[in-house]
Amino acid sequence: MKRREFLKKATALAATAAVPGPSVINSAKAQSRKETLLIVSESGPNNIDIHGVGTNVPGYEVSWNCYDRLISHEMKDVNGTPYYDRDKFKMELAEDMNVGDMSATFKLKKNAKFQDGTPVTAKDVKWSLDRSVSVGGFPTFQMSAGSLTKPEQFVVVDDNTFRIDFARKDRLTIPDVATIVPCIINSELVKKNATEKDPWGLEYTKQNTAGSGAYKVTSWVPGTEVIMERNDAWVGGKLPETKKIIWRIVPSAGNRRALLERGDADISYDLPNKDFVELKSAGKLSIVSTPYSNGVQYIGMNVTQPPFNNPKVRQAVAYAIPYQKIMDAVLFGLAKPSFGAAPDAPTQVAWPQATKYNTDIAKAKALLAEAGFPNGFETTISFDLGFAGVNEPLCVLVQESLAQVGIKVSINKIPGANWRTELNKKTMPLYTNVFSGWLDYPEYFFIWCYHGKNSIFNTMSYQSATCDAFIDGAVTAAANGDKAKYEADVKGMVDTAFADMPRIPLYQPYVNVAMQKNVTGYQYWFHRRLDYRTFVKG
Amino acid sequence: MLTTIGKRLLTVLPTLIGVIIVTFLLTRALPGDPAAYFAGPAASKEAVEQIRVSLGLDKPLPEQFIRYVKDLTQGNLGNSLSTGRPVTTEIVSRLPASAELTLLGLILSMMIAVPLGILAAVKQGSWIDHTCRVVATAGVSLPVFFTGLLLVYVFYYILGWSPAPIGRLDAFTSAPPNYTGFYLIDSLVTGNWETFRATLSQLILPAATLCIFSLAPIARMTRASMLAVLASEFVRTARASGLDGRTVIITYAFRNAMLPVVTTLGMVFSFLLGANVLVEKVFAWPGIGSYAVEALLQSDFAPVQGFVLTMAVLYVLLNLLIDILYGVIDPRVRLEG
Amino acid sequence: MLKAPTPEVDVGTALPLLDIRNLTVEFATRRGTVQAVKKVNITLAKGETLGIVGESGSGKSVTSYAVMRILDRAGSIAEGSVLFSGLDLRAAPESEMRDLRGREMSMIFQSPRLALNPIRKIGHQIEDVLLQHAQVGNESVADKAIEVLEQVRIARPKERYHAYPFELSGGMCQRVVIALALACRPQLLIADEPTTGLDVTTQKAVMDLVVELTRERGMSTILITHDLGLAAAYCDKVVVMEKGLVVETSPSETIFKAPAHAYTRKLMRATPRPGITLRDLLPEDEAARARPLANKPVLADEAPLLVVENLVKEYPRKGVSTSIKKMFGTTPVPENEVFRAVDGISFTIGRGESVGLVGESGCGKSTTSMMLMRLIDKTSGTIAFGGEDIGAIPARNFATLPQRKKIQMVFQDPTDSLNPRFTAARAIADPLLRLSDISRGALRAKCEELATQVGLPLQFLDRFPHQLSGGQKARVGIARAIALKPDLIILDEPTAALDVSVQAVVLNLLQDLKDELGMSYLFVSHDLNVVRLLCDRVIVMNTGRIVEQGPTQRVMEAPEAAYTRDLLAAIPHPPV
Amino acid sequence: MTETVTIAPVAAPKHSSNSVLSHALYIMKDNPVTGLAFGLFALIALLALFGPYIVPYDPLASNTAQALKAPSMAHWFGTDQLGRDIFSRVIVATRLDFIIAIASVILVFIMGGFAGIAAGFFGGWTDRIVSRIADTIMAFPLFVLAMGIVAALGNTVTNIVIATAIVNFPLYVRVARAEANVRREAGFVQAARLSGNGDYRILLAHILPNIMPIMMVQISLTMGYAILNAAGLSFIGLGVKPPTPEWGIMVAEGAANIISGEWWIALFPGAALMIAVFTFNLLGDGLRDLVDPQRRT
Repeated sequence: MKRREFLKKATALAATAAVPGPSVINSAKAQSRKETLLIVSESGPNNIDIHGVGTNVPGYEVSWNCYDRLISHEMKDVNGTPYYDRDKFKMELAEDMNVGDMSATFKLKKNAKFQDGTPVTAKDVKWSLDRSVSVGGFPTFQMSAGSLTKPEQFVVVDDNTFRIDFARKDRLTIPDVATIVPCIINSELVKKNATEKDPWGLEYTKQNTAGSGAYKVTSWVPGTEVIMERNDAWVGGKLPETKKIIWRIVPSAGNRRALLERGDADISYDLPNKDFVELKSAGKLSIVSTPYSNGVQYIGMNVTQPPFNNPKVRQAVAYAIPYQKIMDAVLFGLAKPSFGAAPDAPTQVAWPQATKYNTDIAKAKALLAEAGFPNGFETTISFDLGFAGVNEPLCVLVQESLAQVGIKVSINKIPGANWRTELNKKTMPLYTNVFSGWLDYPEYFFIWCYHGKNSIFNTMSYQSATCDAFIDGAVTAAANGDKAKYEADVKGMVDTAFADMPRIPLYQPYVNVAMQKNVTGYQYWFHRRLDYRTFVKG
Repeated sequence: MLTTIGKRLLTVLPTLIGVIIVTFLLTRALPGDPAAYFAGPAASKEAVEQIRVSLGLDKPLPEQFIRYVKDLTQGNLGNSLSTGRPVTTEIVSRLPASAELTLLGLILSMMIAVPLGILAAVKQGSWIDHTCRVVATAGVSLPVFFTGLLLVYVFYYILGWSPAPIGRLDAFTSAPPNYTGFYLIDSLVTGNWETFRATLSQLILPAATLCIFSLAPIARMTRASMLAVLASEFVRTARASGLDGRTVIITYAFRNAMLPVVTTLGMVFSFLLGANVLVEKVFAWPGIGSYAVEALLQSDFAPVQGFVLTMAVLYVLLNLLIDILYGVIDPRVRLEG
Repeated sequence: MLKAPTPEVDVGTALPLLDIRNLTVEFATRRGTVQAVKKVNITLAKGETLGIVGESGSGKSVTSYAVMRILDRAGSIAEGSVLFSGLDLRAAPESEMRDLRGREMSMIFQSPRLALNPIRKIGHQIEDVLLQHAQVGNESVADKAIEVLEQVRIARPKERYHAYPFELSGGMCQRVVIALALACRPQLLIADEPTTGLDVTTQKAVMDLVVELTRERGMSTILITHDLGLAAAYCDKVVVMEKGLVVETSPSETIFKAPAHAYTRKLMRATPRPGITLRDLLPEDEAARARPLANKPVLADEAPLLVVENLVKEYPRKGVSTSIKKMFGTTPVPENEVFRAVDGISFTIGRGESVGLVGESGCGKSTTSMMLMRLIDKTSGTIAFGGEDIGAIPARNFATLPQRKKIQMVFQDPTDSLNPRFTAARAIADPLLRLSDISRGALRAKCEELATQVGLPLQFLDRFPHQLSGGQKARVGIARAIALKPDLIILDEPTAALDVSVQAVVLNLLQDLKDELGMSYLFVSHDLNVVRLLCDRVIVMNTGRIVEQGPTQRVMEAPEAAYTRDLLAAIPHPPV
Repeated sequence: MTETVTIAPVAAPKHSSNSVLSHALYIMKDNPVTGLAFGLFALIALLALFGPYIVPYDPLASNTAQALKAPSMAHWFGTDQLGRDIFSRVIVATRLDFIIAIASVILVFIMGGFAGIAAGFFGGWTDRIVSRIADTIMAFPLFVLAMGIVAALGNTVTNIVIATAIVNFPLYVRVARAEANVRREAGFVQAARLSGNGDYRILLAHILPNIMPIMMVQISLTMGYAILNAAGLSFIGLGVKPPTPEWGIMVAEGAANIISGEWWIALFPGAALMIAVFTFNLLGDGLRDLVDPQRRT
């Protein structure tokens, strides 16, 4: 004890005695430091336009903060954290939205200006939405999720009025307009920089912001830092308090933690669970942890190949997963379990929800024997190395546990770059992954992950006529507002999925954000990235 | 002299051609599918194919290679898929960061290892000799990333003597105007002492990491060649002529002993460039090494090829420099060249 | 021979310049402490020239290093004292020793090229010494250095001042080393084998220079050498050492006339000199036991074994330009870039004949022997061996042909020519295994037979080279060469690396083997005294050409070529 | 390789091995650091052989109740995130790391050593081609080349070994070439030719055994480098497959925990790794002393 005390003192002494090192900010810098937010994260954007080819998730964050959409979401309070409200919209570039039976009309804010000073017109809005449904790849795909597929759906009524015509009744259409993708772009500016080969000016927006958003990128060194400055003429909401955002990429998690603990960084995004738990108990920082909306970490099985084409085998595996060990040792308790519901608990009209599976080696063995594998078999479990911090210990635990029922598993690490390729091939027998949808509706999740039309996220190649019927039913019922049918269908698809068990839900992961105590204003968004506009540094 | 250099450069051409071919084949052998990667998370098969065509990856390998070489002759290293910028631009902007770090590490290492090696040789068999050997060897026995993390832990996290490991400058100091790209030099030239100090304080830990790693080979070589030279007849003659210890060791022994040390420097540099990759990752250094690693892991061909080619050219130039230096030290080589 | 009376020598009365008393030097080795020098007493008067003579391991060099206090770190003075002008050098602090070295006592070493810093201009090296001992100020030091170079008879000293050692010949380097040693006009010069490795003509010039310079300055000199003849020719007094002990100290006139110690006598006898036979080299008792030399005349009418005609070997001059041209193979190498190491020589060797090939280093004698051995290819000419032109067979292929058996070689350096990882038996067996059809079972017996033949005790057969002495290694090399009963053996300076007493035995052995097996010898050597003893005929080479050839007797006594006369004149003649 | 000749009947070989042994003992006494290195090497070799049989816990068995425990009597080196016993893992990892080191050295010796000897001995085109290949490899930043190879071929132990071997190829070529070149004109090689040995026999039976001692030095240095290389690859995610215990990957995984206070996760495997590399490096120096004829007084 005494020795500890001494060490602490010595350290403190050393810290204060240290020469006015660079970590001590001199007074000239202090003011700018106060108005600047220093954010550190593991990786940075590769493209600052969400419409770009292969823009990564950090790139979405830039887009979110530097561009406006017509509408956005209101906030509600969930366990003390501001959390976006799925069902309540607020105006951003639009000052008014009028949703009709088969169309929606938007009035634009008259004083809205792009960052170069040109006013935002309905023409820009149409060009932007045309762009998002036309460039292909992810943006077009996301728009189609809300049945927004053709430029003809977007109509300029007058300079300040814009209309979206619905292709069909779809309750996801309006929420889709509030996602990151349909951002409003300065069409004249981009067209000036477009070429014949690149009619949408993707090359220009890859490096430059051309929006009306609250921030603009003033410097971007890929893999190193992004510097954003406030757009003082922003009309999309209350003017942000923070004048400047410095986003530094620090690949080493340990260093990020050190930066936070020493007070050199203001915010660290995506902290490992372990650090989160420890920092929380240390109490020096304010820390927010929120479960992914509509997201699940799961173990998938390829149902087209033996032995996983046998539902009994899949159930056996589900009984052999060391759920609680994963919760404790891998996640440090920081996740919402998707297992172990009481045997008599009714199925809910919600997603994600817990399965009734628990770790039960005896039952797993019995099921395996029934399936004709009394001595187990050999297989390979794959995971994305980009998320090795969670995936690796998780797979090791799974491997160990499956060995108890005779299933010999070898672990295959796949570098992040290849992960998608491998996933798309749909040949991996056993793997773990996360899926989460921006639009927080059960049927939205199921269309992607369980429907027999076999989207790329149905990584198990699961085909079930029963399940498809429930999913299609739920989509139609939602569009028609038939609540009873909707609820029955949702329950039906969940029950089918849990009985067939092509993928074993493990838990809902948490987004962890750590901030200095003087930083407030964090909000949880469906895209899970940071919204700089509400941050306040005291 | 110039013709000698010209001839020398001619002989390295096969090496560079070899590097270009090997790199090309190696990057094509990487398992990732850049088209799938860049098509985004939800792209259809058609979209992936479309991107493949736009990247030219649907063509047979020889055709891709010819295209690559053609671009190369025009000084075009291609575009990085992940950052979307021309590789040439990226390398030009990142190379100084890596070069500044590696060179400082190497200089630091030589400043310590060479005297250490001399001391060990002069006091051969003494406890000083053994200590030098153990210390230098211990340095090279630790993985560089581990050394780097330990240094950060001790000097930044615990003691707070060193600035945050977030790159070449802390977030609130602005970079000096770009003359050479070496912040130390640029800030000195413009007389910006604050930036100079900030740069230096950011450089110290990563440079020390590299230095620790390269102590052993330099010290070992210095010791060995000093021992050989100290046992030589001309040193005995110098001693027998009553020259004082300093003259014997510096003017007579050391200058001769430097010859093999200078030749190993090229090799040490090559090793350091490799180690640099890991150090840059630990210290969030915006250098060329971390750039190449990221690109390699993303199967982003162009930056990897550009990086390797740049390093090969650098290596060749460095060896040329070493040869010239060798000629300066050793009159025998000068005459033959 | 050049000895002038030296009146200033006053042995015994005045204080000696150097007084070594009871000196014992020890070396720490892995086998414990070894005494390299045991209770040695030597005195040297002012102006006196003293020779220390002994074979390798006698402690003669160690004694001089102890005087200079430049023993390496394993060695130390265990006992005794060294007084220099009355000053106890053993007790002197290192700084004082440093002051003395170079200023009061200097040393010159064997292999002059290695003794100079290879990357420093020789002028600067001399300046280093001058400045160290404050002989001259900074401004005039260059002039002084040039003056010193002039004194050692270096032509164009102003240019040579800027030269590097590699730009100078061996003899020239030794002059620079002497200049270095004498720059500060010391009282004592220790010359440690100063002429070993130099050609006889150069050797003489260097020795004469040393004697002249030291005489005119009234310096004392210690000459350390293995060559009794050299010592006797240049020294006032000779100290003979054996195994760390001084066995005899005498004035040089008396030492040849009346050697007191048995070892001195043995050394003296073993030194080749005119007017003796091979057997006279051996100690008296052994010589008596040896059988008389056969005197088989060579049959003149018999066809010669080896006929060499117009043999030429050219080398391209080394340089980057040629190697690049060679790499691309386009332009032929121009004429002037070619160096002719052997320039059209012709000679014959008869069956049973022993021919000497003599010349100074670089004369082409080694290249010739390598071509005859078919280790390298000739450029042109023929080598007819037993009527067949073996010169036409590429060297690469020759190794495995049956003709290989007929020509063998004994190498200059017995250590270098034995594979360090083969035992003596394995080395002797190697040619038998490769080129004869001897059965495995008979191999050992054959090796033992050969060992007996060359006088190698059988217990040495299973030793590795580093466990054998020089003489034993030489015997292994000879046994290997005769294993296949060749017709011709080329002896490439087979005794150059051996002590004289061992040389005497080996030379006799070679003679006996030749008589016994009826082989022919081509004896390559620089030592005319040795050639005289062993060869029937002698060929003298210079710059790639044969300048003279004929019966040994005739060439030695009535040389026709001026070059031969120079060679003969340069041999040091002990005062017998 | 060397033809064994059955002509040694008596106690002579014993004499020679004795002298090697006594020389080794002398070197060790003369240089305590080398003695230490030889001792540590023996320890590492023993652990590689018997490690898996003496460890107190199954190195793969998780025990989440005991996760992240500091060193104690029950767990000498503490436990990792999954509650596995770090002491057991460190000990068991010795074998794999030793195998990686040895295998890559053998591979590179066969490739680089022989290529280098041939280049040095034959000269000419053989030399030109081998040297060009070595130069080309050398012009790569070596670690990046190793990374590229492992990334392209897949991250298995075999590929890590291959990558390490390729990266070290130029060093072996250099050393072997220089040594063979020096001996090309040596007396004993000429003598071997006179004895009727062809080129290849001279290469294998005469030159190779003579340069082995110097190659041994290179070999021991490479062994250390192989382990470091594997650790570096682990750090960027290209190491061996989990849950196989391997020092490099344990350090890489534990490195993230240093700042949060669980120093033992990285420290112990790091120390083991360092000791092993350290031993191999010092062994190189020791072997050099052992084979250096100048030291054979």
